[in-house]
Amino acid sequence: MLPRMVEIKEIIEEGRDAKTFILDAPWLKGATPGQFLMVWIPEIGERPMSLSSSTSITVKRVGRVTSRLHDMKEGDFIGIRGPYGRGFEISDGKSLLIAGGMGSAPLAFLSERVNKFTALIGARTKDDLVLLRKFSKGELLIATEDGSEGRKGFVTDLIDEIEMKVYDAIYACGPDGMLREILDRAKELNILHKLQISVERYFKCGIGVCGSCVLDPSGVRVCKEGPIFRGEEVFDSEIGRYRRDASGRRVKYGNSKRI
Amino acid sequence: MLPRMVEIKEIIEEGRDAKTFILDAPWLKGATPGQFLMVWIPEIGERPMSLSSSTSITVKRVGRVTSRLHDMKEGDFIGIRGPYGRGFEISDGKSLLIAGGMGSAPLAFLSERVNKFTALIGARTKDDLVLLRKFSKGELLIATEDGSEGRKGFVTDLIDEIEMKVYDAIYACGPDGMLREILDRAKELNILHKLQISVERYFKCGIGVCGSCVLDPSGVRVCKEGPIFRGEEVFDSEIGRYRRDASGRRVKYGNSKRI
Amino acid sequence: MLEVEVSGLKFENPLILASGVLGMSASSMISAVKFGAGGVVTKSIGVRAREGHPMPCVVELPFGLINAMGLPNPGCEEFKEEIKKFKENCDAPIIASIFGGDPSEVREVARTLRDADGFEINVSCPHSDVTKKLEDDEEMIGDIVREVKKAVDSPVWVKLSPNVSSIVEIGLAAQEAGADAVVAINTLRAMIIDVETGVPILGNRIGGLSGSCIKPVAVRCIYELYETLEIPIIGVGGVTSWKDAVEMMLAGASAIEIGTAVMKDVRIFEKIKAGLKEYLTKKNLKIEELVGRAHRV
Amino acid sequence: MLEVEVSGLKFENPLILASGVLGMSASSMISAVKFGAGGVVTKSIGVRAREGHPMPCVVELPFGLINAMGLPNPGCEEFKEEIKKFKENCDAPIIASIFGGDPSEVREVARTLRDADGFEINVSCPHSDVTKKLEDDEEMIGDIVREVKKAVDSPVWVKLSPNVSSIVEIGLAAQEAGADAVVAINTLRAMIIDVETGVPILGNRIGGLSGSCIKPVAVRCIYELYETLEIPIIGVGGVTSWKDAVEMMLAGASAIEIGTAVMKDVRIFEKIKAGLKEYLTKKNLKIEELVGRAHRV
Ligand SMILES: Cc1cc2nc3c(=O)[nH]c(=O)nc-3n(C[C@H](O)[C@H](O)[C@H](O)COP(=O)(O)OP(=O)(O)OC[C@H]3O[C@@H](n4cnc5c(N)ncnc54)[C@H](O)[C@@H]3O)c2cc1C
Ligand SMILES: Cc1cc2nc3c(=O)[nH]c(=O)nc-3n(C[C@H](O)[C@H](O)[C@H](O)COP(=O)(O)OP(=O)(O)OC[C@H]3O[C@@H](n4cnc5c(N)ncnc54)[C@H](O)[C@@H]3O)c2cc1C
Ligand SMILES: Cc1cc2nc3c(=O)[nH]c(=O)nc-3n(C[C@H](O)[C@H](O)[C@H](O)COP(=O)(O)O)c2cc1C
Ligand SMILES: Cc1cc2nc3c(=O)[nH]c(=O)nc-3n(C[C@H](O)[C@H](O)[C@H](O)COP(=O)(O)O)c2cc1C
Ligand code: FES
Ligand code: FES
Repeated sequence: MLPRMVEIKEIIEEGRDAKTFILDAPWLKGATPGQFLMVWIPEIGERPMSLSSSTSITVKRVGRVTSRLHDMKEGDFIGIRGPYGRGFEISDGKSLLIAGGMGSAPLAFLSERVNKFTALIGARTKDDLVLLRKFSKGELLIATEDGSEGRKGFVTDLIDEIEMKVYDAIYACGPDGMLREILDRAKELNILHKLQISVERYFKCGIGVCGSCVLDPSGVRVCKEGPIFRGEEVFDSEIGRYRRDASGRRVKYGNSKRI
Repeated sequence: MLPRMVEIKEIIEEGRDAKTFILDAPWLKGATPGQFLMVWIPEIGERPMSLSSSTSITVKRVGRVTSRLHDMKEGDFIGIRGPYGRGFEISDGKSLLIAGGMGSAPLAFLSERVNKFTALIGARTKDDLVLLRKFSKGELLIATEDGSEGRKGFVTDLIDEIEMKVYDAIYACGPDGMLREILDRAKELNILHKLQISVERYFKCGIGVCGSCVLDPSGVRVCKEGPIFRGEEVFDSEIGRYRRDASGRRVKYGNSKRI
Repeated sequence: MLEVEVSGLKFENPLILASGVLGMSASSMISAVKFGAGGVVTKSIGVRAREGHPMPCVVELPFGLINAMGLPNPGCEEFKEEIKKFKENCDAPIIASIFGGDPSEVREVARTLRDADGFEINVSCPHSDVTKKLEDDEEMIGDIVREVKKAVDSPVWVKLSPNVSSIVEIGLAAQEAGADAVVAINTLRAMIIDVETGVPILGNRIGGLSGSCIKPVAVRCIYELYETLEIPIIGVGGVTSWKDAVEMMLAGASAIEIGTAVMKDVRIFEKIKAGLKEYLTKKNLKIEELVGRAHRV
Repeated sequence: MLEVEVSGLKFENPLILASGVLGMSASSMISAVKFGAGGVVTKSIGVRAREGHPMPCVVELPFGLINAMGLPNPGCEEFKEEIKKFKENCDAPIIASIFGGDPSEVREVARTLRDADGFEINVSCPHSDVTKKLEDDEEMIGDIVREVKKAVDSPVWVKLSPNVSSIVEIGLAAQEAGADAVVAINTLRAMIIDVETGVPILGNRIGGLSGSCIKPVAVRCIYELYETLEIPIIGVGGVTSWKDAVEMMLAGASAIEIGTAVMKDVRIFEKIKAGLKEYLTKKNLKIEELVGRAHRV
């Protein structure tokens, strides 16, 4: 699939550093929550972005390409290819959604499709909370690291306020450390099979050919077999221990910025 | 389409120099009478051949490739691509079929599909008459140049024995000279639109790219827009005047052997 | 709005019938113009009649075609008539594609066909012994161009092979020798073997790959040539839609030749013209503004 | 029944993961073997870590792929670990693809990665400045091969570019310098421009074309090499089915590498193995009897 130029129909400011871009791309209607687009700004670059609804992405300004995207206006065009990857498997029962930082994006899309849910949403500070409005039809718990909104602490601390075991499905997206903690907790409770997590790695091709996003030790491609994985598929993986940078070098978790 | 290797299921001797090869190629069932195959004998060559039924060709031994084909046995394999070209438009009414020499091949296939027909079949001599059995369900008139069977003379002489005008459709296949005479007669009777003729030219590609089979002056490709043409489409054409050889040189009619 | 001028020749639109596709007779070239071509290139013509390679001479693939026609042609003396007939019936420019084993042969063909509006020297057919050995012989190509330039007044184009280490260097050699334009690209040297029999399918074994699958290579060649050459570039290779034509012009082509796509649909010229017009209108651009536009960014 | 030996290396089957496709880590190469590959070639590794070209670095076409990864790799020191990990987990041969700007660089990489079972010298990536200038430099290729041969005991293959005037001459140069096999082909130099914006899509503008559309070019290269070379040829380029693998072996390949087709389906190795077995059984042939069979007719 070639990148296809689409118009930015609407831009919504989300807190301090994030924006939602609503795209004129009706053919994305069939996308599944958890799938992603490769977003191209001609002459600038291309980056992977989760769908935050069937026709939008929600992007945090972190570097060259996302900054340029933030400078764009309604009516401007960007190139997209996708939707790519395996999305979430949607549960009929009670769902638990756990998002850290920009992890809210794919879960916001998911929230449109699940029936009853509790959402645990965390961010560094109040201004970093994005897409909260999308979680209001369910039960919503918030945590911020500086306590500026909701409970002070990490999103994973909110887990203590609920009973993980009662949920039929658990969906999580966020930094590697958060995902590792959730994997460990699910393992303890013997509910790894109920857990689906959205994984981020360095994507170059987005279509399963370059090997840049592969997880150790199973060798699965996050862009192709993921980005959504079942807990038991990745419990033993590198997640939360290390990741690879653009050159393929291993970077220990903690040294790398959240992506 | 790549050439596809097919088994020769059965070989039927037809008179002196011709054989019918029944091919194990069920996917040809949808072919229309008048369409042709490109027949490949590996390491020997490839030649165009009309379908003489939906799964057979009837071939006269004239040169290198056809001789080699005649040497083949049941159970041997040849390569085919096709069916190619525009076939006959089938009429519901009364049909007149006129074949000279190997022109019987496509008309034999056609005879399976028309309701009521009269067939005028001509050849040099009795032993060159092929596929007569296929015309027996209609009215059959025969001419041979040496008078060894039927009326002595050319197939076109048989036209005097019938009334061309009463037929709803006239189908002809044979040497250029015969086709020209039929074109002229149809023109005189103002029934060119009822006439469909099968044209032979030097085919190299068979798929409309090389230009080797093109008719003057309209520029139509015999392999693609033909080999079946309506009388009015080709009345003004080179047919019966000249044709082109393998190098594209014009060869006056009469100098060229029948193909 | 689609008129272009290339090396002094005016075309009603930039879409030209490529050499070797239907160009064996005046009638087929006239019909290409009737279906919208802005000009035509003839089949490649040599001094003597040639039957070409044994059949099969084409293999159709899902994304293109491999051909090994082997430069069949009736020879320049006989072909003179076709050019005459074309010019009696058609105003669009006719470019004679010419080839030969050495400069004097090519000159003879050019002189015989001097009624043509221009010449395209074929030094790039990848499955003919005559042209194959020329494709990266800069000196010989230079000599041929100079000889032909001396023999005729009309513009001389050189058709380049992609089967070389540097198409730019060959293009430069043509330009230095006085060529008025280069044409890129001829087919990619290719082959196909039947797995049932183990036999190479084409009569000549080796052939040339054309059609949509070679477009990315053609675009690259045009882009590279445009970076260095001063003479115009005519783009060819895998054009099947107006988008392809636009892409090649953005890469640097002043006009476009279309070959394989004509096989499926002779009306391709009309279709691409319509698409081109719509594109230019929407983008509010003149056609010449397209040429090489991708180099500006 | 599918075992082959190439340059002294034994493969359980002739299907090898091509360089640059998933070969960035031990885990992905182990998974290729799990899905049926008879061996693997690593991503091309250089002396230092490289991030590669800016994104977009791939464009997917209906019949293939254009990539401009730009040889991203963690550098040979770090990559040593991946080879070690592979060998701890897997018996299939692992070939280290190595590159560098001059003979001493390539030698250093080879020496660092000496745990590999063999080496594939990449002198043919068409969109990297480092390798692009080597592709038709027979002398330099000879020097690199000699240096690497001196540095390691395991077999040394040279991966050839199709973007040259004569792949056979480059192959001969490699053979004369002592290469144990050649690998043909790397990608075709190619490009694609977005018509809406007029911008070349790939971050590096120029990339390499792979996938089914290049198979006819690969088969031709293998066929030509087989006519002249004495060392074995490993075929690569557009293999997506057992028929393609058979075709390449008939043309002269002793083993097959598969790249782009792995993208859509990692299980491709198993599928092709099954087809190959069925073919050999039906034709009552041993696998080594396929190699070069098309030259006998
Ligand atoms: C599957 C997936 C879904 C994502 N969804 C979202 C989303 O919905 N919203 C959002 O804001 N961000 C999302 N990201 C992260 C987003 O891709 C990065 O923030 C973005 O690439 C940064 O690009 P930049 O040019 O602005 O920054 P740069 O200055 O280039 O890089 C800053 C950091 O971003 C990360 N990054 C850069 N390039 C890539 C790449 N090609 N692949 C992965 N990470 C990269 C690295 O950690 C890097 O250190 C997602 C990433 C992945 C893999
Ligand atoms: C559309 C079409 C349908 C045909 N159907 C039949 C058929 O049903 N039965 C049949 O016996 N014959 C048919 N022919 C004619 C048949 O193709 C030739 O008899 C055959 O090509 C001779 O090949 P050869 O190698 O045996 O002879 P050669 O020695 O190669 O040539 C002998 C003569 O055959 C003709 N010929 C050779 N090659 C070709 C070619 N590629 N295209 C056209 N003519 C050629 C020429 O007139 C040549 O002089 C058909 C031809 C065409 C164009
Ligand atoms: C059947 C066929 C015959 C050709 N004959 C010639 C020829 O005689 N001279 C020439 O310069 N190019 C010849 N070509 C090459 C085309 O002119 C063109 O360069 C090439 O096919 C790529 O363009 P396309 O993809 O639009 O076909 C031929 C191509 C085909 C398919
Ligand atoms: C994404 C991608 C990356 C590649 N990287 C390399 C590489 O690092 N070194 C190399 O020698 N070839 C590389 N290649 C070329 C392949 O190894 C192979 O030669 C080519 O793609 C043709 O085979 P295929 O059609 O099966 O992919 C790469 C190809 C692709 C598609
Ligand atoms: S990003 Fe290339 S394989 Fe996943
Ligand atoms: S045989 Fe080639 S165009 Fe008809």
